[in-house]
Amino acid sequence: STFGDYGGQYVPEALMPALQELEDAYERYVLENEDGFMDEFRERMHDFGGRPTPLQRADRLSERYDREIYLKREDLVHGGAHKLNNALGQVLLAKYMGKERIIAETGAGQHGTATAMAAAHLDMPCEIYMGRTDVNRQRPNVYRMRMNGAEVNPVEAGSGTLKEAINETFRDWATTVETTHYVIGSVVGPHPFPKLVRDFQAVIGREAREQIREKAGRLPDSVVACAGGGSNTMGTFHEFVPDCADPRFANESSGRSPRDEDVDLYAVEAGGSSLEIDAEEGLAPNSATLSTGTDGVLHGAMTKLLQSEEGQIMESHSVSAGLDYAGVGPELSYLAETGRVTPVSVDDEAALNGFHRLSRLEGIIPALESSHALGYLEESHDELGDLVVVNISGRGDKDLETVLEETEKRDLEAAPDVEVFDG
Amino acid sequence: STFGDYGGQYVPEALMPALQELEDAYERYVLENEDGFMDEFRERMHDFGGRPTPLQRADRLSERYDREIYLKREDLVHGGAHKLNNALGQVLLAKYMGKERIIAETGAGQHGTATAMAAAHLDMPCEIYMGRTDVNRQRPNVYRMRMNGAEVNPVEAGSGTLKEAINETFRDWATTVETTHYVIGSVVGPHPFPKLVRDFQAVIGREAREQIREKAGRLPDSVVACAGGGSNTMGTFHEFVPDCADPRFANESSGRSPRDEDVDLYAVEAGGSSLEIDAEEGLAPNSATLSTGTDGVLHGAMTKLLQSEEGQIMESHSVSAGLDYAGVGPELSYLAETGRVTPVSVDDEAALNGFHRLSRLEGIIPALESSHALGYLEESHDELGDLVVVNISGRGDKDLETVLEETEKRDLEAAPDVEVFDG
Amino acid sequence: MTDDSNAAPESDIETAIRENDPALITYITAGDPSLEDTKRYVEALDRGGSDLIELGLPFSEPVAEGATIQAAINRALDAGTTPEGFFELVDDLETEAPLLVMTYYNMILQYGSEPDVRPFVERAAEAGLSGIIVPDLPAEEADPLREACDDHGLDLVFIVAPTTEGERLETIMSQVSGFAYVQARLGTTGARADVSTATHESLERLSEYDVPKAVGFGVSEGDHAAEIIEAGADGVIVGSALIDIVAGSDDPAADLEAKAEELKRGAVRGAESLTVDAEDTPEPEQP
Amino acid sequence: MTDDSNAAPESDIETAIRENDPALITYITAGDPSLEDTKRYVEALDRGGSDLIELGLPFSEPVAEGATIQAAINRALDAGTTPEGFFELVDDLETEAPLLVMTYYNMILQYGSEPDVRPFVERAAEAGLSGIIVPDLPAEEADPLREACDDHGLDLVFIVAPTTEGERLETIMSQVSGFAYVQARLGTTGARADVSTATHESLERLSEYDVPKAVGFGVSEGDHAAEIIEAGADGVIVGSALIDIVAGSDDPAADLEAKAEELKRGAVRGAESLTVDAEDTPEPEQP
Repeated sequence: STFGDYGGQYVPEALMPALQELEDAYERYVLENEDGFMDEFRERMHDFGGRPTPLQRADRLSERYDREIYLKREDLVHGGAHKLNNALGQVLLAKYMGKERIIAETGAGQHGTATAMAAAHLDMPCEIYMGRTDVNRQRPNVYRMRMNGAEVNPVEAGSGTLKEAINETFRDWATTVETTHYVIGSVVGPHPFPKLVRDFQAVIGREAREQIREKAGRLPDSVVACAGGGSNTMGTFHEFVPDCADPRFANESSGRSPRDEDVDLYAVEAGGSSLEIDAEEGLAPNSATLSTGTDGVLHGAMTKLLQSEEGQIMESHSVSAGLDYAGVGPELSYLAETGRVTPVSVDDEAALNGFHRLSRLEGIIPALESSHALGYLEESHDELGDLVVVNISGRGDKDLETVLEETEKRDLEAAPDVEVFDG
Repeated sequence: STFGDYGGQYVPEALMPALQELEDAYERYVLENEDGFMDEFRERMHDFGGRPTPLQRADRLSERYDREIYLKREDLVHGGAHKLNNALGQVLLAKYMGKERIIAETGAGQHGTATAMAAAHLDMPCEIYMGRTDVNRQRPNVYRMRMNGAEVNPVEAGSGTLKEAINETFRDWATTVETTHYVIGSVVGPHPFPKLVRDFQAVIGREAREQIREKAGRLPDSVVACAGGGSNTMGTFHEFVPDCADPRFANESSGRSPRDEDVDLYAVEAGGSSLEIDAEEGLAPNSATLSTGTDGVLHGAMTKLLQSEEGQIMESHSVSAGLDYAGVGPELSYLAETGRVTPVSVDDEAALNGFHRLSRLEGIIPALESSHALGYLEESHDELGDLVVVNISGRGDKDLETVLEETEKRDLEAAPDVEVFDG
Repeated sequence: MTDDSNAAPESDIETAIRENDPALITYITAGDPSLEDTKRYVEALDRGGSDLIELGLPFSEPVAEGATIQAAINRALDAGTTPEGFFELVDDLETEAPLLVMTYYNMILQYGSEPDVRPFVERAAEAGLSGIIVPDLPAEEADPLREACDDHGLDLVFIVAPTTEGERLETIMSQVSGFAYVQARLGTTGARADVSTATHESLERLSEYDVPKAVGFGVSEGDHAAEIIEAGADGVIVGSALIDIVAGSDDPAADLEAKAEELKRGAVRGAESLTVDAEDTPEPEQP
Repeated sequence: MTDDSNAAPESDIETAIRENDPALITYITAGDPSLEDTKRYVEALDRGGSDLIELGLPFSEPVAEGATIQAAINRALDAGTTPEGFFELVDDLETEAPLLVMTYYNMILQYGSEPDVRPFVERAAEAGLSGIIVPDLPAEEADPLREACDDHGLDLVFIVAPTTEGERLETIMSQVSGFAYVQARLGTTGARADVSTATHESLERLSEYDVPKAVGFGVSEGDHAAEIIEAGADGVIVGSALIDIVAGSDDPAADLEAKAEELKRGAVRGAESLTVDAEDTPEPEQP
């Protein structure tokens, strides 16, 4: 397997040659910068994507928690989230590979919109699969994709959310694999996707590590990121993974030696309404896969899953559609299993409070995904040391309606009075 | 007056001392960087606001128009538009001045959201006035402001749009002027606002001028920006104004001498449905103030206006709420009158096509405001020379619903098939 | 004519205030709900004891007005009130009290074929108006209009706000023409339930200047008028309270006349109380 | 047992195909709409002439299936079908045709208390299953399951896709166990109106390998079966066309039996046509 016991390539035979082709392209273009691929990728992420993103000292959070809190501002990437880092990388790679068409799945719509933007930018035909339920509840993202010229294919099967959209995209790919590249949206799926996506996203942590050294003069005590599939998580963590005494990780990346500074890594999962699972109904009222899942195979990889004892994948839940996935990247499963990454979770309410707190205290409306990291910061800042980096993986404009609805149902400590919101 | 025949301070007596105080603060903090004000402003715009924004070569537009087209990406500023440049500057200035409260008007909501973000970031109580009609049609922006902790006060008077919101904010200010700063959202209003706002926005052109030199090795032949009140326009143009042979402008800025390279400046106004005016009804089916307006006094300044022969201000119109204003910044009136800036306009349809074209060709969904600049590029690129900079003043997420509605009504050359948009 | 108001002969307006001290200055918006009605209302106010009457010429962006006068202006504009109609109304009016026009600067600028203040002032003088008040024209921008007014014998009345202090106060007071319009409080026009402390402070600040002072913004009742006169003003200005009558009364003319009488009585009461105080105590104290 | 399928003794499955060439392999989803029904349907397919029957053990994420089988799987899951229920069904079944289980890898891994393939394979052998097909398990990941199958005498059937070429084809063909499941076209399972050219190309590519080849993905009619056999296959695999009957027929058992007969007849017709061709022309040409 790719990462300890995790990873692998559990896909239909028809896709195996494409994965081999992709692995070859990954090694040549991404790892070895053949034809200047990575140079072009970085230049486009700069000029088109708006990189580097700032690492901002959060003045009022720092005061609140009596320690230095820095925010990595991935909400400022073109499209409003870190998702473009990966989408642009993969669409560009597909172009280098001579592919003629792009497909992708999307749940909340963030990966779909990022892929549609990247495909428009690079002049590649693009189709996005999206569950019917998600199409109906994420209308603005559907519009954005269509405005960018992408086709959006609603998936009617099952509960009509991310899982079904992924299944359907695999089906398209199994049919069109010779001419089409499937832009997987997170560090999931069969090898080499988890590494490929991680490497495109690793710019987050690479920038943050340099920036915190410049601003604070040292590495942080902890890095906190939310985790659904885990692309912002791995993107943020990757460069920090070797920052520990354990030689297994110290040498993980190219040419690294053990480091003096220990950086703790916290992956904050969606605790939903409860960490308990309804095995009868096959429902997990959370998406805390690393915290509560068990090993299994889903969407091409061995990883931790929310599944029944018999192996059926559960319907997961989170107030944040972008975290609402029953699997997680295999590398995160490995890093959690080995103790390098600490999986934690906060519930919907803590995330909503995190959303409101950042909006009111710092003037940044975070994605509900990122709000989980902020919820954890509130609950457990005492354990995070004196210098903390939190990844704000995306902006929350897309979540306004959801947050309003969910806030109205609750008595939230950090929320404004939403009864007057209609003006 | 401040700019040739334009500008001045036509406000109630009660506000005059506040304007003098503001002028004093402007000179000390902004012009002379007292207490490191400008350093702090620039640092916050970097870390919080995401500056500098890229100047991106638009590959497919360059191909389409057979010349080099560069886009200044103000859509990537925190909040999604150039508006934060000014809002953060003024809220910070208010803090330096010891003010305790912020008020602002907003039309489409862009300035209101930017001010609310800045006020949250800098811990200042904030109230936003917004016309009832705008409140109802720009709900998401109302939510964003409230999420940032601002009060939103709907203004019931008149047609319930920007003009009424400005009137009402002046009324608040006339009451609370001793403790409150009014963050005017564009290069309009009484002196020193037009200069103050321009100087905060001038970072757009300052960056763009450096960036185009770096990327293209020379200054552009033309710079194109949309113009409503004119804050993105003046922000983009200001640094380029001296780039001409006319010594009146060559020495306009501090210590500048006449320059070798001539840069043409195009202010693209909203032509609406027609440039003709219905004097009977007091309606202008456009907002092309520079192109069709006459001199008069509105909201504190002598400038060009859409007004009846008797001096009543007209209801203006544009598909883009952010351009829908019967006045324009007095400095733009001056620059247009003197020929330094060429005022042009495109109609709603050209703007909608511009919106769709950039979305599909470049993977950037522009604000409907900015789409006017793109509409002009399409219509008149032959006159713009070989190297053109277009300011993308903001992103178009806020405009999706409007664009869909307006696209359904028309047969637009650049639009995707919107009948299938619901998925 | 009023280049130096302290030395120059008194204008109609100054005379009207000084001779009728305590003076009542009333305001209504012309054209609300029609110019014909306005004519009757102005005559009623005149009968009721107004010593000076301000007539509002409606402008679409009345930033200095509160909700009441905004609504009146909207009604007047909806009724099609134009500057020419306004002047024709003034042409027709024969009141004991001198008349002023209160309007925004753009209305003055746009009268005539080019943006220029002179055609308006000429027409105003021709119609028999005695002065002009422009709520959005501070002294710093007033030179062209002041010169035109001087040339045609009209007073240009300036507002003194609670925030007007120091050098600016000196400058404005040196240019007073007709009377100093003392803004009772920060904010916009509109009837209030009390007289603000800002009024007392402003009158205190102005006490050293020997010019007529009239207080407006928020005055709605006879008792307010009394209190303001007692505080040292030479006149009170009432607007929104009259607009409320125009908009809400079954017989506006009669009620306007009665209201003017109430206000005038209040003002006189305030003046008498001052006289009593002055008789009681050799050193009159400002309350 | 099938470490080297070319040398080792033939398995039940290989025998069933070779002896019945042209063989008919049928598929239905267990538990659709109930395990009791499945029992009757399997028996009908057996009676209708199936030479090998694949039973689908439903998994919630069937990425290799088209809409028809997805729906069948959902019905089966909604009916509460579990692996244990599945095995009990197999325990009960007595068919002439050997049975295979077709399921996804996670179902195999999770059977038993720890993620491990062996408990599933043991139970499958105990229930009398002859083999396993796993659509999401390529050869590269198959070692643990292949070893377990070998230990228990079960065939692990691999799919050969239109994209399977070169070294990978060699590797897979060297590991063929039971038969080579030739995927007729790219895409997912599901009845199609024609036989793709990819089928002909795949059979051509495989012609040098002396292993039983059965073609699936899109076969729905007797004529397809004929064409496929004529193209050189040893068997045809039909699934979605049968699911359509399960879902839509008034008497599924009878219709399934009839459909199996039609398909078998088609296959035989194809084989006969091949023989005729061979008699007519000394050098048989692949169509």
